Amino acid sequence: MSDSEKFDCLVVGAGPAGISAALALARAGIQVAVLERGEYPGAKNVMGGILFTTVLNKLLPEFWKQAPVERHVTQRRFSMLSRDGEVALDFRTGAYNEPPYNHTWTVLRSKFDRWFAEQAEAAGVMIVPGMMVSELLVENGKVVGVKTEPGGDELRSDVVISAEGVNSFLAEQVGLRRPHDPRHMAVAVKEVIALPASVIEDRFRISGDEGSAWEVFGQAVQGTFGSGFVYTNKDSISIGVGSTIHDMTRHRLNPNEVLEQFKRHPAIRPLVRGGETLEYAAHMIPEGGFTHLPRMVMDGLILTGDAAGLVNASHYHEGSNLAMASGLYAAETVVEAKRRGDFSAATLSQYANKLEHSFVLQDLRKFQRVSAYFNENPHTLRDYPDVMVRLLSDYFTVSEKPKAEIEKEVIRKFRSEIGVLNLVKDVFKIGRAMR
Amino acid sequence: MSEPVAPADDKLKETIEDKLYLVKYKPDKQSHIEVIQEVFKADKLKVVLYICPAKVYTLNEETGECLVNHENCLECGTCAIAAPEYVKWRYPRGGFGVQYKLG
Amino acid sequence: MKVLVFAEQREGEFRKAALEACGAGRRLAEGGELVGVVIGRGASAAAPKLAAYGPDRILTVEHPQLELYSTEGYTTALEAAIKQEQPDAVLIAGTATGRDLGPRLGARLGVPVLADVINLSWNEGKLAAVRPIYAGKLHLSVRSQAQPGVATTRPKAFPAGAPDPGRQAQISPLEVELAPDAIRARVTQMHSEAEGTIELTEADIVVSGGRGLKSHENFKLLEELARTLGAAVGASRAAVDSGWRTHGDQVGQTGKVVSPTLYIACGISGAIQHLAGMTSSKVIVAINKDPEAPIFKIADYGIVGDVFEVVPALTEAIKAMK
Amino acid sequence: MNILVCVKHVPDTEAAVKIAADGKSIQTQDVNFVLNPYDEYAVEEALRLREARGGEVTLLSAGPEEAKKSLRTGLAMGADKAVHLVCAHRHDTLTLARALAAAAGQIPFDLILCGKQAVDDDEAQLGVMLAEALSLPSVSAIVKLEVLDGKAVARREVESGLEVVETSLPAVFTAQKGLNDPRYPSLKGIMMAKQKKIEEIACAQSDSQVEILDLAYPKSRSGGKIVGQGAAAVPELVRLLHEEAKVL
Repeated sequence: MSDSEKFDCLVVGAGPAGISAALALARAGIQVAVLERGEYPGAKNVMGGILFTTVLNKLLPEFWKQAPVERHVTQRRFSMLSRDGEVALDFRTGAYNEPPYNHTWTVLRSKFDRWFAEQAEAAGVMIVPGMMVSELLVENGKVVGVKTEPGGDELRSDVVISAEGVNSFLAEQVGLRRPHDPRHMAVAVKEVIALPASVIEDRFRISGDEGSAWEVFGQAVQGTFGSGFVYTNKDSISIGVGSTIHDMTRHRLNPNEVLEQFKRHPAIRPLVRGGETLEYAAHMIPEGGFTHLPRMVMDGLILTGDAAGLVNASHYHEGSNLAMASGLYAAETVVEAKRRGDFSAATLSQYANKLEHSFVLQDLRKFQRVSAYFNENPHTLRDYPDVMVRLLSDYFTVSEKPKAEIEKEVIRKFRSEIGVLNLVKDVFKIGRAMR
Repeated sequence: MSEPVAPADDKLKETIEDKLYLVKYKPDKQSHIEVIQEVFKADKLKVVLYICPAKVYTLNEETGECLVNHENCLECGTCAIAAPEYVKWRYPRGGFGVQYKLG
Repeated sequence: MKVLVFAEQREGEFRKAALEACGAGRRLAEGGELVGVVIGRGASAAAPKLAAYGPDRILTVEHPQLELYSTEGYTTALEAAIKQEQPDAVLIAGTATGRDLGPRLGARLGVPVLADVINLSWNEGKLAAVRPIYAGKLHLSVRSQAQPGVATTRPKAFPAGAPDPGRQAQISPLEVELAPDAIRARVTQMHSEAEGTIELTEADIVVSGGRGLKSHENFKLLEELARTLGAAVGASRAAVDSGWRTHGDQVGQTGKVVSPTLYIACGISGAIQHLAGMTSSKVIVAINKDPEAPIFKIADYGIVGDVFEVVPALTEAIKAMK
Repeated sequence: MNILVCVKHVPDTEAAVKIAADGKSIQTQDVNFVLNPYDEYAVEEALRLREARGGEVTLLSAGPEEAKKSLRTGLAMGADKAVHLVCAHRHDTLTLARALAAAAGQIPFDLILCGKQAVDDDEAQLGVMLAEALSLPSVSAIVKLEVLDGKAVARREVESGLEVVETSLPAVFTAQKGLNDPRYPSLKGIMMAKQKKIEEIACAQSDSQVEILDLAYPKSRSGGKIVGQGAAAVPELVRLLHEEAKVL
C-alpha cells in the first residue's frame, strides 16, 4: 500500500455499531477499514449481556445458527429489592421458543464481537486491531482521516464513522458534544460466574436453550438511580450493577462493593452460590437519552452507537441493537454520499433523518423524561421498595388477628408512610415520563 | 490415566484484588492516566479513591499524593467523569490494556 | 539399565545440578551401571570427588580444544562417550550449559531430548519423564521412542543424595579427536557476577522483592536478609520493569523458574506470571502490606505488614538465631 | 545481510490453559494466540541488523493455518517475507527442526535468529537442533549480538555471569529477554502485512519420536496461615520456619 492510498471510509471501533456499518459498506462495494484499539475485536467490549437482534437478523439472517450466542430469553423478571425482601413481576412464555426467538439473546460480548468482526472480514472489510485512533485529522473544518497510536501514523479517507464507544473522545475533539455529565453517565460492573448448565436451568426454572433476564431495582443498587441484573448464559451467569456516576459518588459508593451487596442479598445469593467467578468487568453507559444527544454529523464524520449516546436506558436497557441500527444507517448514508461524491454535513445529515424515522430516536423520545424523573425524585427508588415489602409483610403475616383488621391496619400504614396522594403523583409522573 | 481435574480454589470472588487477578491485561509501560497532584491534594472529596471499580487510585498517606496503578485500569472512563478537575484519562495505546475474554 | 550422566564442572567444581542429575541417574539405573562423564579443564582432577555421588565408572575428557565449554566441542566429546558406552539413557543437568548442550547432542545422535524434566522413569523399557509446560501451569508426561533416551533435568527437581565418601568409582580417560577448526563458536571471555553471589536457580533460599519495595535502593534490605540467610535475591516483573533490578533477577514466566527450599516474597502481590516462576518452591513466605494480595493464597506463612519494617526485623531475628 | 527468523504461534502467556477432552492437549477455544514473546526479540534483532546492514528479513513458521497470524505480526513489525511450513501434525522438536532446516535450505540467509524458547512447550531446543541439522554453529540465549565481517560476537547468559562467544557466520542465535525492546507494529506495517503473500511449503508427515502419555494439572498449593501483623510477627515466623517447616 502506498502512502497516498486512501480508504473510502474508516470506521473507528469494532463493536456492534462499527462492524454493522463496515459489513454493510463492504457489501455495497465501499472500501472500508475498521481500526480497533483492542488486540482483537471484543477485547474492550462489555455489556450486561442482553442483545436485541432485530437488526442483526437483517444483516445476518438466522445468525443464531453460527453466532456464539448463549441463550434466547423466554423469561423476564423485574423486581424491587428492599433490605431483605423482594417484590417481583415475573413473566415467561413458550411463544419465545420459536425463531426468531423474540430477538432477545444473552451474549458474552468479547466472544460475540470477535465472531461478528470475522463475518465482516469475510465480506471484505479490513480490520486492523491493536490500533487506537488518538485524534481525527481535520482540514478546513472537515474530517479527512485519523491519527493512530502507537506509531503516530495517519490514514486518510473520504469519511470517518466513529463507533468508538461511550467515552467518545473524538466527538469531543471536534466539538460535537459537551463534556459528559455524571448525572447522565452510569458506571456498571459485572461478573461472569460459571455454574453448570443444569444448575442454572434449575435455579431459573428454564430448560434447553431458554434463558432468563432479571432486572432488579431499589436496594439492588443501594437505592441509587440504577439497577442490578442477572442474565443466564449457557454455563455461566452475568451479574452486575450500574448506577449514575453522580449518584454513586453522592453516596460515596464503590461499584464493586455495591455489586457485592447485591450478590449477598437473600433474594440473589442463592442464584450465585457455589459458582466460580470467571471475569470481572467495568464499563460506562451513556444514559442522557434523547435530551442529551450530541450533534450526529459534520463534514466527513458520522457518530454511531454509544459514541452518539444511542442507549435506551429505560427498563429495556437497549444499546447494542440501537448501535447496530445506527451503523446500518450510517453505512446507507455513506453509500449515498459516495454516489453523490459529497461527504459534507448536509449530505451526511440524511443519517440523522434515518434515525429520526426509525425506532432508534422514536424510542429514545418516548423515554426522554425517565432519567430526569428519577434524578429529581430519588425517593422513588430508595423508599418505595422498603415500604412495599414492609406492608406486604404485614399483610401476609399469619396471626389470629381477623383479616379485615389486618387489611385496615395495612391501609392505614400505607396512607401514613407514603400518602395516597404522593403515590398517585409518582405513578402519574413515571407514567408520563414513559409516554 | 486419571481424568483431568481442574485445581480446586476459592471460586466466587469478592474483593477487587481477587477479581482483577482474573482479568487479563497487556500492561503498557507508559501510563495512560495523569493526576494533577496539586488539585487532588486540595480536593476534599477525593472521589477517585472509591468510585474507580478497579482500585487504580490509592492515597499515599505520607505525601498526600495520589498513586496511580494504571496497570489495573479496566478502561471504563468513570474517573475522568467523576473527577475531571484532576484526572486526565485517555485510552491506553492500541493493543495495550485490558483484554476481556468474555466481556 | 545403563545410564550415562554428563557431570558439568567448572574449574574442578561440580555444579550442584550435575550432582542432582547423578542422583537421578543412580535411581534410574536401578542397580545397573551409572557412568559419569566429566569434560574440560580440570576434569581428571575433579573426577574422584564425583565418585561419592554414585557413578560406578567415570570417563574424563581433556583436550586443548575443550578447555572451556563450547557447544560443538562438548557435543563431540559426549557423543564419543555415548558411542563407546551405548547407554539406555543419557542425563544432562538443565543448567545454561546443559540446556545448550542437550539439544545439540540429541540432534547429533538423531534422538529427541526430553527437556527440563522433573521426574524420570522407565515405561515399557523406554525413558519416560514428566515435564512442566506453559511455565508449570501443566505437567506433561512423555516417553521417548528413541534409544538412548536423552533428558535434561531441571535444577532442584531431583535430590542430589548425600555424598558417600566410601564409594569408589573406576576413573578412566577418554580420547576424542577434534580438528582445529571443529569448534566455530568459542567463548572468548567470561564476565562473572560479583564474588559470593548465589545463582537464583541453584539457591536453596530465594528472597524476592516486588513493587512494594518502591525503589532500587530499598533492595539493600533484601540483600542484607539474603546475606544473612545465604540466599539469592530475585525480583518480580514489576520491579524489573521499573528498572530496580536487572532482568536476570526476574522470577516468573518470562524470567527464571526457581524451586528453592524457602522462597520469601517481599512486597510482591503475586501476579500469575510471577507465581508461575516460584510455586514449585518447597516453603513460601509472603510479606505484604495488603492482606488481600493473591500471594497469600499460595504462601505457607504470611505476615501482613510493611516490608520496610518486617524485613529488617527478620534479618535481625535470623542473625540472633545464628 | 539476509536473515531468517523462525517464529511460533503460541497461546498468550496470561492464558489460563485447560486440558482438552482428549487429555493430551489443551483447549484452544477462547485462548488468544500470539507471536511467541522470545521470537519477538528475534524479529526485532533481525530488523535492527537489516536496518544497519541492508538485506532482507524472512520469517519462517511451522504449524497449522493459524500460524499465519503470527507471521503477519512479524510482517507488520517490518519483516520482508514470510514462509509458512504448513503442518497440522504434531512433531517432536528434532523432527520439526529437520523440517525447518529443509525449508531453510530454499531461503538464502547469512544468519538465523530464533526465540530462546516457545512459551507453550518450554523446551528451548529448536534453535540449537536447527543449527545442528544445518551443520551450523549456534549460540543460545543471547542478550547481545554484534555482527562483524564474516563473524559475530554474542553474549549469552549463564549462571553467575555472561559468556562472550565469538562465532563464524552463518550461525544460529536464540534470543533471550534483554536482547532488545521489540517495536510495536505501525498502522502502515499492519496494513502492508495484510496484503503480503505468505509462501506456503507443505510439510511431510512423520511420527513423533516423543509420545505423549498424559497431561495433568500440577498439585495446587493451598494458602497457609497468616502468622501475624507487622514486625511483631517475626519471632513466630522464625520459630515456624525452624520448627515446623524445618527450612532454617
